[in-house]
Amino acid sequence: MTNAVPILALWLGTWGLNAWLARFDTRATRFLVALIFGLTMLILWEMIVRLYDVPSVILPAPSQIADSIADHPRLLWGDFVQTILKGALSGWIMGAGAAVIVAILIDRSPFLQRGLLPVGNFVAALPIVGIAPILVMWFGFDWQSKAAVVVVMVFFPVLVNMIAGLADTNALQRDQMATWSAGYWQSLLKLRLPAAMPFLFNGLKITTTLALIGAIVAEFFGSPTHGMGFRISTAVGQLDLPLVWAEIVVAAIAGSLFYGIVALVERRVTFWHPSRRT
Amino acid sequence: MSRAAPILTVLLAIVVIWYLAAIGMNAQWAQDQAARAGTELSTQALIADTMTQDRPVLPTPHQVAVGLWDGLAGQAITSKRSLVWHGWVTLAATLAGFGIGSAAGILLAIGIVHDRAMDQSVMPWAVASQTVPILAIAPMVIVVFASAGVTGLLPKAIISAWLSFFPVLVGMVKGLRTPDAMQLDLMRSWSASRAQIFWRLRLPSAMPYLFASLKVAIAASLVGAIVGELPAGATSGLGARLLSGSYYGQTIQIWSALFTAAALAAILVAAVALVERITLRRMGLAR
Amino acid sequence: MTADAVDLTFQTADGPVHALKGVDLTINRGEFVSFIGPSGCGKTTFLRAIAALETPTGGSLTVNGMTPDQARRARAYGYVFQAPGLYPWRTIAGNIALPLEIMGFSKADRRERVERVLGLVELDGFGGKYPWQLSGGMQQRASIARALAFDADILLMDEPFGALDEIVRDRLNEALLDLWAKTGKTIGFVTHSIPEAVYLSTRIVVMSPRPGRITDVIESTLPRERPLDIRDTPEFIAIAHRVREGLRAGHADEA
Amino acid sequence: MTADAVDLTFQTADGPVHALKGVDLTINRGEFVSFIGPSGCGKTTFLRAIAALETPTGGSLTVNGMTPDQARRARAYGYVFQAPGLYPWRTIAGNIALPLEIMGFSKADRRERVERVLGLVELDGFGGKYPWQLSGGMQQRASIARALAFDADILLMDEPFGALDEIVRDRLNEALLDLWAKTGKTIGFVTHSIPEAVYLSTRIVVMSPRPGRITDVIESTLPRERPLDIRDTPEFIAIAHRVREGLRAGHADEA
Amino acid sequence: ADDLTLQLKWVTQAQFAGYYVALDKGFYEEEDLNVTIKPGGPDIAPEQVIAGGGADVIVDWMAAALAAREKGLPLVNIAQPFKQGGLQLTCLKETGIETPDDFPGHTLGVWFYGNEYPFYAWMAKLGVPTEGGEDGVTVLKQGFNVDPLLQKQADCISVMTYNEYGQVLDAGITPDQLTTFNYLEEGVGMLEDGLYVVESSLEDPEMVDKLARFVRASMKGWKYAEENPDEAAQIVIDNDETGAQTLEHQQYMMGEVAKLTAGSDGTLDEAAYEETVATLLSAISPENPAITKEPEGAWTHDVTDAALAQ
Ligand SMILES: Nc1ncnc2c1ncn2[C@@H]1O[C@H](COP(=O)(O)OP(=O)(O)OP(=O)(O)O)[C@@H](O)[C@H]1O
Ligand SMILES: Nc1ncnc2c1ncn2[C@@H]1O[C@H](COP(=O)(O)OP(=O)(O)OP(=O)(O)O)[C@@H](O)[C@H]1O
Ligand SMILES: Cc1ncc(C[n+]2csc(CCO)c2C)c(N)n1
Ligand SMILES: [Mg+2]
Ligand SMILES: [Mg+2]
Repeated sequence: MTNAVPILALWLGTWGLNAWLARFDTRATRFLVALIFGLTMLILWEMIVRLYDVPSVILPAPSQIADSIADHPRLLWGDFVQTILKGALSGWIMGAGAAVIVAILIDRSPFLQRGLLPVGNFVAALPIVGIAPILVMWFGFDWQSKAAVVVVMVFFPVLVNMIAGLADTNALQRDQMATWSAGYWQSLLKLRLPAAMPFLFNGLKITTTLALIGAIVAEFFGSPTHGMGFRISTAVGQLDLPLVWAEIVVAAIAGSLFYGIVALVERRVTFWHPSRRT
Repeated sequence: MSRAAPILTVLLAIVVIWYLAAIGMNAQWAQDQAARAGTELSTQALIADTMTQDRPVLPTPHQVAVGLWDGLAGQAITSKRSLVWHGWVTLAATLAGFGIGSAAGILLAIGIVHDRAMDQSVMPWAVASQTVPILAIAPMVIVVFASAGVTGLLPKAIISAWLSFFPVLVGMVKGLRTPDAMQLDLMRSWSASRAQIFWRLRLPSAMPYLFASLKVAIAASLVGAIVGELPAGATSGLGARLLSGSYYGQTIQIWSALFTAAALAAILVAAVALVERITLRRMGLAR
Repeated sequence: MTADAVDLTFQTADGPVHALKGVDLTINRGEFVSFIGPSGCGKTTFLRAIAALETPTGGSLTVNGMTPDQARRARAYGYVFQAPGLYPWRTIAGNIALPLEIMGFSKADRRERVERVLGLVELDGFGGKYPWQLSGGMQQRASIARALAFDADILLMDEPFGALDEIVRDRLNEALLDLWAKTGKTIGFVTHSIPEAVYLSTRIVVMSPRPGRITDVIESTLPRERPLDIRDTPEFIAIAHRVREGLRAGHADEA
Repeated sequence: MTADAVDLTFQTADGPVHALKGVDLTINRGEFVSFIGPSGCGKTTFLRAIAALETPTGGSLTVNGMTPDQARRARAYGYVFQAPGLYPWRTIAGNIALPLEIMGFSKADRRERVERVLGLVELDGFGGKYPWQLSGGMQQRASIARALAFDADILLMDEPFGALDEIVRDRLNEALLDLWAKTGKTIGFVTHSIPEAVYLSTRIVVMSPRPGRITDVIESTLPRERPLDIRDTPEFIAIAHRVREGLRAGHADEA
Repeated sequence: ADDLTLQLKWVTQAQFAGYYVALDKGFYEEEDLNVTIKPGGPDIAPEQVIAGGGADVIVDWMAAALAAREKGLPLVNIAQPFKQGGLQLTCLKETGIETPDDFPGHTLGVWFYGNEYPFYAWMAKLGVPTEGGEDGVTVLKQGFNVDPLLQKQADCISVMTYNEYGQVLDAGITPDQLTTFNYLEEGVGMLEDGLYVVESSLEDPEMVDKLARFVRASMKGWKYAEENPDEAAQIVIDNDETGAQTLEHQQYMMGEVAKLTAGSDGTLDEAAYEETVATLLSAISPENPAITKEPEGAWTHDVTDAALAQ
């Protein structure tokens, strides 16, 4: 019970600090607040692990994880390249690109839309843990099968968002195009694509994290002897939990960066959207 | 009729492509077998063989259909071989996880919209939380809960909630922030309290966003429940079926479980959509 | 433009709405026709039908001997909508250039036209701003500029000057008359202001709601050349009076 | 209400915008003050500052001896925005009842008030419709009704009658004057129509843009009782003329 | 009755028939035990479960258990029902692999999750690099099943005699089309399924007694299963909650597992233990970090002695 006192005290103290900092609301303080929150979490974690003697094969302390990261920089980098750059990123680009193109194609045909979307929703609901072994069987053990898993995961969320986006023009805007007698490609290029951007980016943002999870999880079902999923599963087998968590940390950082970059591009592209103007 | 026609057409196209793919992908094995036996296969025999293999690379639609029928209707629903039974096990965890996840997402969103410190500290970490490969930590979650004496439905539900809270959080934050400046200014000019602004403006405007993300979340909950079943000892549930199917190389069993899972997801999403329609109509938002 | 017994009924959840019923009207080339009437009497609907944005449910409508849809394809219309409807991702200049791009004007031509119409609506120097950076009145003027930029034969304007103050409004009225005189366009113009209608038009169509129909058509006897102070002449006041009476009659129906 | 050297500057990406600069004005209780001026001159901004929806960057502003924010908390304001801003998920009656719910009026009281103000803006029978089922003018009237429903001391109206035709506008003008006479509210009113400003107000504030400031304040010498045909009296015309001159001067600055 | 939880290393199958038979036939009950059997799976690490207190006894491979011991989780072998090892590497003859010397240039499927130690020890012994290339082998992390061999994605795959090997045969490939290497025969054998507890359990005499009763009943189960393979297979099927197992396959498995447990009374063979440790120590590498020094106290005969004393 006495152990809980410093934990609670730390929590309340930093929360108060954050509440005060948040009032300034500048770019720097915003960063600081997120940072302090994260650091608090880490320190709390360390305190809990130490004060309650949690065995490291169950939950290693942040300090042990940090040591592990420092010990294996090349290993982690190699896994990062294999899983994130080769598997997740290439799959994401192919999946999202294909989805955008297909969305534009079937946007012309209400028939296809009515037919494909329900089927697409059904396919999107197929759990990855089921798809991954099949795709590994089809596409082999290297990153290609991981990219395939990512393509499947990314395709439909982006497709659905893109189709919704292409439809998100108001009657007035369409009427204007009609009075100017704009052709299909003209109104696509000048009206519907720009109008679709906020939706598209919504889909792209959601799928950044999906892409990472897909690439890592697919490695559980067969892989060469490197990659983050491979490392996580073997390290669990070897009870090297600090290494497992080191990989998770890399995944989280890569994922947040990936998300952040897409969000930044979104900010650039959809600067005109009401949610961005304030 | 007119609504079914496009879907049926697309389905037909998929089935045709599927059969072709099955022939193509299973042919290798048939030929290898023939070569090992030292015989030649006629094209016809080859095609026939590709559709009747026990462990095909890609089972044909009718093989999957038979597997599904057998799993769904061919067994007493309490039988361990019944897909209905396994589906039910998964459904229970899904619903529990969905409940926990959406409640957490909504509450966090409310906090984020109303408290700047919360907005700035929680949001970046919520994003980071979703990049943690759930399959990697699921076993640990199960172990940690088990060591705390919690077993059964709850650990699975927690994993499922982990996946479903994020879409709800993002959608709800966006939704609660949709009221435009003028609508908020009106409330301010009436000196409405935060609670009043929430109940009378933010919440109603967030409804369409809420439902859109609930639909994503319930599908995510299902995936979470299935993922959570794998390390729970792979005993029952659709996840266990998928896994044991792939462990014993029974492709048909995998595909049947997969389709059951997808159908379950479709039904759940449709159920949310129904609630959405009713609610929005009640609110006068459906035109 | 000839309308012959045009009917237009909207099917809504609580029964049909007769937005237009038995509308007969002929507008000759080069005329300036104003539409006036209580809100909901079908002014917007009629303008939209002319521009092929709505399809009449009865009667016939021809424009220059073509169907409205053919005329639309021939890019005969410049339409100023009741709301500005600018695209938020384009600057004001970009918005005005948009129909020009669609119709394939050259880059140099586009630039020159954008400059000219911006001047016409007194927005010089605002070309680089985004729509949400302007006040409501400025946005409305930008949307007028957009409709003027490509020199359509027929100009349809739905309450274009609603959000402007009297001074600017007067100036723009003058500019519009000027443009009309120089180019001989056919103009359909919806307004709620009786003096504006009288000042601008060769003919004033008074409409009345439920069902939407034409209750009066007033020929203006004013000369084509109209200085602003023509509004103090007895002739002007007489016409304005007739319009007001027509309007009032429409409102009386209502009660 | 006292404004003393009020400044208000917006920081935008391309430099500061001086929406208000050195605005001095005192409005006494029970006055009816109109604001008129070219678009972008800061009328909306000033009204918003009074209602504590913007915070001045300089000078001081007090309302009934309180800060605007305190007055807002005391629910002193009824505000009609330039756009109707009705909540789409509530019926017209529900929209009007909303501020009443927030301020804790009883159910019976709410119903009675909703009925009364609906009548005032001539929308009897439309209480059960949703906003998108009404034409633009009707929506604007509903939003006026909403601001009237709870009897705030201070009524701030930003171009409330912009989308209405002359006849309805006249009737609503009369109704507003009537209401003002009966209740003795303080009213701030933005309009682009000179006759409207003159007809309604005890004082007319003429504003001018870049930077937004007051260029003229015209005291009306008209009696409080004003039949509609007062608009043909020489006194009225004289005041209107002064306002027009003031406006024109503001525009001249611009060029 | 005393409660006891057993965590298996893998899903319910005849590999663990002895325990299920003991449960089903009431052998545990006779010893006044109330045993719960938790099936495992590919991402269950039994070592983690026992560390978290989720089980009292686990079934584990010795290499993994010793590795866990070095990682600070003091596992102790209390009994060794499997005398022989069933782990093999199976290759398609048509790929030209006849002897271990043929490996270089080929692709081999290996199980990880702590099952990779024997493989790396063997490769170290052969002096074959595992980074691919002309004179090395390319290693794949093999998934759950034998597909990589059937799909020719790998030239050799890991199999258990009692399970995957049967699946390969079931798939229509005959034994003479295969080259099979048994790790034991290659001299890199390691003890497979043994029973492990955490050291602290052994400090409590009551617990030792409980474990002794458990081992006794379990071994009785094993012997019964060896003698009645078909009944044992049926018991396994009845206990499989996934409903995915087929009786045929479990009968095959029972037959093969019986060969591995034959002749074991549960007592750990010290010589076999020494061989396991020696093999592990001979091949320390980054891929094979099982142990780096001679373990101490990693096994005890106390429990089996007590169990057999009666
Ligand atoms: N899409 C629609 N569906 C149903 N009814 C409609 C639709 N558009 C217009 N109406 C109805 O048709 C009638 C005429 O509408 P219209 O917009 O033409 O009026 P208006 O004369 O332009 O009015 P205002 O001066 O307020 O703009 C109204 O009663 C309106 O409610
Ligand atoms: N949020 C804002 N950010 C930046 N500039 C603003 C903002 N709001 C108003 N402005 C600028 O302040 C000035 C005054 O605007 P305001 O809306 O008060 O004008 P107005 O007199 O109401 O015009 P109108 O008659 O067109 O409604 C304008 O130049 C406008 O562009
Ligand atoms: C991921 C994965 N790991 C191991 C095995 C093989 N396997 C089945 S039982 C067993 C021994 C456990 O006592 C082993 C190693 C597999 N099929 N998949
Ligand atoms: Mg209209
Ligand atoms: Mg304004």
